[in-house]
Amino acid sequence: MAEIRFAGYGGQGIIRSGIIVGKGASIYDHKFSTMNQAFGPEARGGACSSQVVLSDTKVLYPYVTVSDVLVAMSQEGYDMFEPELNDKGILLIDEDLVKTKPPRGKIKSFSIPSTRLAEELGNRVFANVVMLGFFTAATKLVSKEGMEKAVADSVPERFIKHNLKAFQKGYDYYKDKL
Amino acid sequence: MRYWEVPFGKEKPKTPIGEIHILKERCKGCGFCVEYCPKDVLEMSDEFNSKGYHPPKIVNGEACVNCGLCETICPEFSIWCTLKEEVALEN
Amino acid sequence: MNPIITAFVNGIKKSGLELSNIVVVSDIPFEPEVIKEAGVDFFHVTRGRAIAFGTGLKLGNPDLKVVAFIGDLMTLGGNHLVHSGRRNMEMLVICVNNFIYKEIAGTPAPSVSPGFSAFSTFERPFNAPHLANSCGAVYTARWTALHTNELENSIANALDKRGFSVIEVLSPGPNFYKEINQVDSELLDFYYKNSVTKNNEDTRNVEITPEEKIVTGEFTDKEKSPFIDTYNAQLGKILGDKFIPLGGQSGRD
Amino acid sequence: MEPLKMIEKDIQPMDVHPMNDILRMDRLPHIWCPGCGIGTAVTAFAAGLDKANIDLKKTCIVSGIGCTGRVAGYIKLDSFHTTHGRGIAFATGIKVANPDLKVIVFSGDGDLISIGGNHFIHAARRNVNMLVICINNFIYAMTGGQVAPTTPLAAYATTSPFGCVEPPFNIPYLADSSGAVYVARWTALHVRRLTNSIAEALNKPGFSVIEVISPCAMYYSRINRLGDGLDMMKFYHDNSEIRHGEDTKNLDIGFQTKIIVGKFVDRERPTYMDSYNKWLSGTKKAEK
Amino acid sequence: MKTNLKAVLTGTHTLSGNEACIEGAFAAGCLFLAAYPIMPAIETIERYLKRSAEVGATFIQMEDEISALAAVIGASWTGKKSMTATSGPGFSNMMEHLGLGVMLETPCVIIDVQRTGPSLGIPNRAGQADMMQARWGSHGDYEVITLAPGSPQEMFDFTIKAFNFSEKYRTPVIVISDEYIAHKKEKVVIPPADGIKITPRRYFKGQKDKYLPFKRDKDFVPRMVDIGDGFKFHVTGLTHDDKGYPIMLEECQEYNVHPILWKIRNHVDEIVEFQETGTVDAEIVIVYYGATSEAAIKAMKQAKDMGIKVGGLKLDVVWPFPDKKIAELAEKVKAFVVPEINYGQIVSEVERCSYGNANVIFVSHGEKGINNTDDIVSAIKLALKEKERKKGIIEYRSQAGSS
Amino acid sequence: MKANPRDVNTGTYYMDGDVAAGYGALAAGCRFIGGYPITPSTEAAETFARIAPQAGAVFIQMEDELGSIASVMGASWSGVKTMTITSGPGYSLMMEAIGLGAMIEAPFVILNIQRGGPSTGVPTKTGQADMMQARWGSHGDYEVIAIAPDSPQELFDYTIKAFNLSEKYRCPVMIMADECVGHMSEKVVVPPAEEIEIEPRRFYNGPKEKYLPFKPDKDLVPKMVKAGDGYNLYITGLVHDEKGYPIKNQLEKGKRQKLPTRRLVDKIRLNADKIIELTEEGMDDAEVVVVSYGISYRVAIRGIEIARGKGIKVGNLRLITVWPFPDKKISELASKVKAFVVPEINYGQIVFEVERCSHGQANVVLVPHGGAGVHNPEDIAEAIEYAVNEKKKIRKVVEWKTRLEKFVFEGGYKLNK
Repeated sequence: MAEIRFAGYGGQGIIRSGIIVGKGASIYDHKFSTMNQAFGPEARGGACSSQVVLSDTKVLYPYVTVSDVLVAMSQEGYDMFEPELNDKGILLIDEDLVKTKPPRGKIKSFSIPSTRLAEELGNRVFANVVMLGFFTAATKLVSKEGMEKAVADSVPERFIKHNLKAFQKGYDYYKDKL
Repeated sequence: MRYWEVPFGKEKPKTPIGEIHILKERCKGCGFCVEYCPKDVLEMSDEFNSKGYHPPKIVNGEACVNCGLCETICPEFSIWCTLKEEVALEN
Repeated sequence: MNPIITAFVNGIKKSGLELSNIVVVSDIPFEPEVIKEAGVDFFHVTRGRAIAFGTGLKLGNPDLKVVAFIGDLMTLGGNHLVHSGRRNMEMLVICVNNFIYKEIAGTPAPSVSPGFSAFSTFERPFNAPHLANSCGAVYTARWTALHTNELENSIANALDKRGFSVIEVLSPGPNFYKEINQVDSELLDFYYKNSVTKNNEDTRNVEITPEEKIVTGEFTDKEKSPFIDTYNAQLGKILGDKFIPLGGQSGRD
Repeated sequence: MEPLKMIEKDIQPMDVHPMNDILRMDRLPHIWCPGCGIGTAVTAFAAGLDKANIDLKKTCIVSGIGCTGRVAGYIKLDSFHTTHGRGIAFATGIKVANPDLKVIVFSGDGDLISIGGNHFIHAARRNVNMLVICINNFIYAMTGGQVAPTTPLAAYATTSPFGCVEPPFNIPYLADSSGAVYVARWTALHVRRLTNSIAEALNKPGFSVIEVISPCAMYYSRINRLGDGLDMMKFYHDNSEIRHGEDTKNLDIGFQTKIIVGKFVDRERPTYMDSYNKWLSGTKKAEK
Repeated sequence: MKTNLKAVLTGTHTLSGNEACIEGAFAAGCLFLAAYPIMPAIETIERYLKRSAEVGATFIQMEDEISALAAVIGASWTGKKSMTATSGPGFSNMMEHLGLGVMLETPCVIIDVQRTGPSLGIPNRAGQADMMQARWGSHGDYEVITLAPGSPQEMFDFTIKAFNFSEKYRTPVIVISDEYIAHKKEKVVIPPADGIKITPRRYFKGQKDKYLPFKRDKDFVPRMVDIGDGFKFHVTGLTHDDKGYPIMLEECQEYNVHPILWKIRNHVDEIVEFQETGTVDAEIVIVYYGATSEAAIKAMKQAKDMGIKVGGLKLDVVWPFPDKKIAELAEKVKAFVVPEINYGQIVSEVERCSYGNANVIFVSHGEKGINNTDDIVSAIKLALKEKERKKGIIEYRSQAGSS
Repeated sequence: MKANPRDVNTGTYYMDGDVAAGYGALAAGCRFIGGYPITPSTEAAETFARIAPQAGAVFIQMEDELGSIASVMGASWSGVKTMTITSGPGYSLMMEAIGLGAMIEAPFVILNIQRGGPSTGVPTKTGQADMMQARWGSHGDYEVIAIAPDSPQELFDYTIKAFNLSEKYRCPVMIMADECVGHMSEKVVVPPAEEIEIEPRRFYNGPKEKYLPFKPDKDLVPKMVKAGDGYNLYITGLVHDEKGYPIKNQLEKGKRQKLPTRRLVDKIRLNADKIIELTEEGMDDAEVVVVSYGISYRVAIRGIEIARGKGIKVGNLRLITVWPFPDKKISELASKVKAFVVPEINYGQIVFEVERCSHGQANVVLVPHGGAGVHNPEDIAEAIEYAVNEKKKIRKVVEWKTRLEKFVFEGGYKLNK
């Protein structure tokens, strides 16, 4: 069982990321997952978060209490949700957008310039998919195949190629770095 | 002379020079100011603000004539100009 | 019986449509006997919602011919009227205008009892044909309840049209809480005598003012694709064979 | 849970924006997306208020729900953010109860014309003295891009996934035919003219309507693949034409067609309070 | 605070309930009415129009009830006491704005003249089936104050009370009458203006820049200012902080909405009003309100004549409900008899508050308008016969209807 | 009757509750939705708009909620299954028309994805404060059925059930989901059409001239026909007799006649046992029973786990149908247990019904939450612990002081410096 939190701004694909992870786990990895979202009235720029609970059995309580993984794509999101991160959890951040506090407990922290990488790929909207590739490689909670299928399944057909490329870029970034 | 207090041509026409102020943190990088500045004073920068947008930067500051279009067209209230000085036009 | 209803029943007969296909939605209660005689289906709904209710009937079964009677002259239901006009929802709206003319003419009355008008005494009412025309109605007309023959023809014509049609009928008396068969015959006579028929007049010029005679006539008569046609065409274009068009029996169980 | 930190935004000391007195700077940044024209319209409005030379103390602004519905919250007047579509009704109450006030309704197309359509046409009919600024971005943006009564035919929206099947409203025509005394339309690009128009309308007795065509960069233009806010602005630049006094029935807007802007109607009609007072004095005489 | 002398028709008059209601409103200082005409509340508008010129009050007939209440809330913020009058269907249309009134904490008064429902029902026949709607009709959590007058005189008195409550607690107050009282003409005594107690609006008197529209006093009621006084305040129907700025967080929802309930719940004892007759040694207590009062009082008399120990509890304020009083009585009496012109609304509240200590007998709808005295007497007899503690409401079904 | 394969998009999806409801509606045979966008329910409308045209169904976005619901009732009488989709404020606007629906006995479904209230409240976050409104929101006496699903899968399943119930009892059926469920994504299995049971409309089959639109069958529900089939219908929102004619005239003549509106409440009250659906667990030796519905049920599970960990015997009762309320069941439990704990995302609505039905035999503890979030399970656990230890009979609903309340009002929390 794992509890995952994505946090950032509206427009960064935070909720879509949650859906893709949930879908990868429950449809393609045949586990159980529940995805919840919280967003403000703004379409863009408001605080936004999504939470995924992964489990081998049916998820009853659908919320994150102590997160095992925190993916922060904004300073605000990091500040708000860092305290609820498990002492042994994993922290993933966009290094251009988040400045971290000194490490706490046995938290493993990884950073990636996901927005910048996405811009290199042509459009910043791929930032979340780059992050998802990074997430998949770093946490191994969901299989790479499952995630790729979920990504392909969640975006318009004409963008599948770009998204898979972005996913791979994030995945490779982790592998190359470590 | 009833029509002009000052003889015509004695006082040189003046042109205002403006100073642009940008609140980078408020900017959402829409690019309106850059596009519609009549004097091409502004350009988008490469730096990120904390929300991940690229705010504009001043590249041709001395060309600003304090027309205020950037101020009016900015949807974020994050840019405005003030009058720095007025200089006489060279012939 | 109320002359409007008589004209309506006769108008249907003139149009030659099948009675069972006609559904009347109204926010004024009709006498059951009238409906029985007319041989149509009748729904009496909450005030102002006749057009919206009719929209549902029409889209639920596009083969129906829907007629909406509005007793409150677009007060509560004004929004449904303008939007249905915009959509060009295929429907005939008979708008019973019950405002009290004398009061508009400037005689202040502290109380407007018993026939409370749909508007305050000092407010001018809508230029209903113009409003309907401007939001897209394909047919507009105005008659007084005493123009029985004209009204009958008008109703028959409007029932033949495909699209949103509005007929304003001036008839003092009925409003949402009074029975439609109560009519102030003296006022009705006054209306009739003070009216002048100008067919095809620009709807801008048919506002009812105290100074001028009431303009009656058929004002608008144009062709425009009705909602269901537009819907079928657009979705057919995009979806192709996958689309099951509305209308006929194809979409129904 | 840490108290406070999540709520208080750190407001940094800053230079003073020239509109500091008219805008609630403590609430910025606002909620609108990058490339949205509402902010531009608000700037024009603030400039117009300044220009109109009216008593700001006696001025209040009412908004409904939606993206544009948030405008009231950013303007430093007595400001009301009410329920969906009821801005005009709310404002009517204010104006009639205290005719000394200047009332402005600032809201969006869905709010004013769809759910509030009835109040719109009735307030125009009554000629209640107020200024209505209607931002038209062709879509419901706050709820995520649903079809609006202003969405052009065949344009896409989330609730018309196969193209819009309803012809849109021509807002100036609707306002005109219901009785508005001042009707104008500008795009978010025409900031100067919009400012002047707002200043003029604020001093006009009666029901005035100004429609502002504004880009919705996140929903309308994205669903219809029209680029970002800047591209929409460029489109306005190339495709809008100023025709003052044009007959309002010719002002339909199709999907990416020419937009006619200008001041179309400017006439005199007795306002609601005029008729009311006339009637009231008549009643008093009748009693004597 | 003194009332406008012209507004108070001091003296003894014969007025219908609707007319008395408007007189009460004028006496309370009401200066604005926005409404849409509907049976059987029309006479309120007519009376208002007739008297508005001399009182100096404003009236507007809106296009529907939705806008009527919106206009009333708007007008209230200009500093004028405002009201609207309607009946069932119109009241249903107002439900969204009842919520807005609560959220903006706007003092205003809604007169609901109940008719037979549901939907259009019977427009010229009494009903009491909007009672629960008054409490629960809008979405979200809120508390309202609802008064149920039982005669034209009470219509007058309670309307004044309603305005006072609304100013005191900054909340919409509902006066829920019905067609029977609205049209019944009776003697109404209007006291001199200085004999009428008026609660003034709670204005903020501090520095302009320190004003927060939703900062609460100790009793959780915030202070108001008028539009145009230069305070430049912002209010919103969204969940907001003291400044009136929206904040979409759980904490703010608690901070904002909970006190809106508390300001009523904490003052229930001050708000709740009822009239007790002979409850000291009663075995059976009739709980009644509004139009049923007449029949209930008659039935009480008849039963007493038969030697039954019967008392009466008339609810003047229906919401908040007098939980404590009912619970207290339940421990003493055998049963409650609740006559209502509906199929069971307030009776379920009585059932709730009696905690199984007393049986609850419900007398539903009579056939000709209001409840029948005979039915109530028979129900009292039934209550006496019933020795067992029954769980749930026992319904006394009128026998007369089957003829 | 089985579902039409054309309507059922069989497969396994990962979707949110709103979308599942859209799929469910089509699978149930819904042919018309009139709606108006409102957060957080729009996704359901969008879904239906996307999938409907391929099945011959239509979505129309009306000008407002008043129009939506009126059109839905019209469509219902034209012979098709219909639904509307809304949230709190829109739901309030529909109140007048719900009365009309009850009166003209039009079967239709309302999907209400509840959000934080009152008024505009918190549009993007959850609430459960429309529960009493569902029952009491319109004027006059009527009864409705309301269902509270707790997951996207249930939103699919119970949307179908809602349609079935509405056809069976010819009354408005409300699906009272909340934002949490509406925006929660989970695996949803859409079964093949032949596994979906559909209640057909109760059409009248007799001779035309003998048809009475409001003549009830044995179960008090009348049979329907379609408008436009030549029955010369007279349907009114006024109180009417079996023919559908307004009853006003007969009353004026002074005849003492029973009002036919009685049947509108009786048809639900007398069939309540057939309608009510509950799940219970751990009741055998329970000392305290947690009564919950919708998302609160899933939150309560964690609270119950914590309490059970402390050795407390807790039963779990979930109301799937909230209205009609299970009076008997609560009353029966009240005589066996010490107390009820009711967590709901409001400041007390259904808890008063529990209090009413417990007839003073068990204490009732409310764990409130104002909305815009869900309970902290610790609160529920503590409330359970308190309830089991409370010896006194308390003659009122005990409002449990939650951590959130303490934090906001006692913890020095300030929104404005």
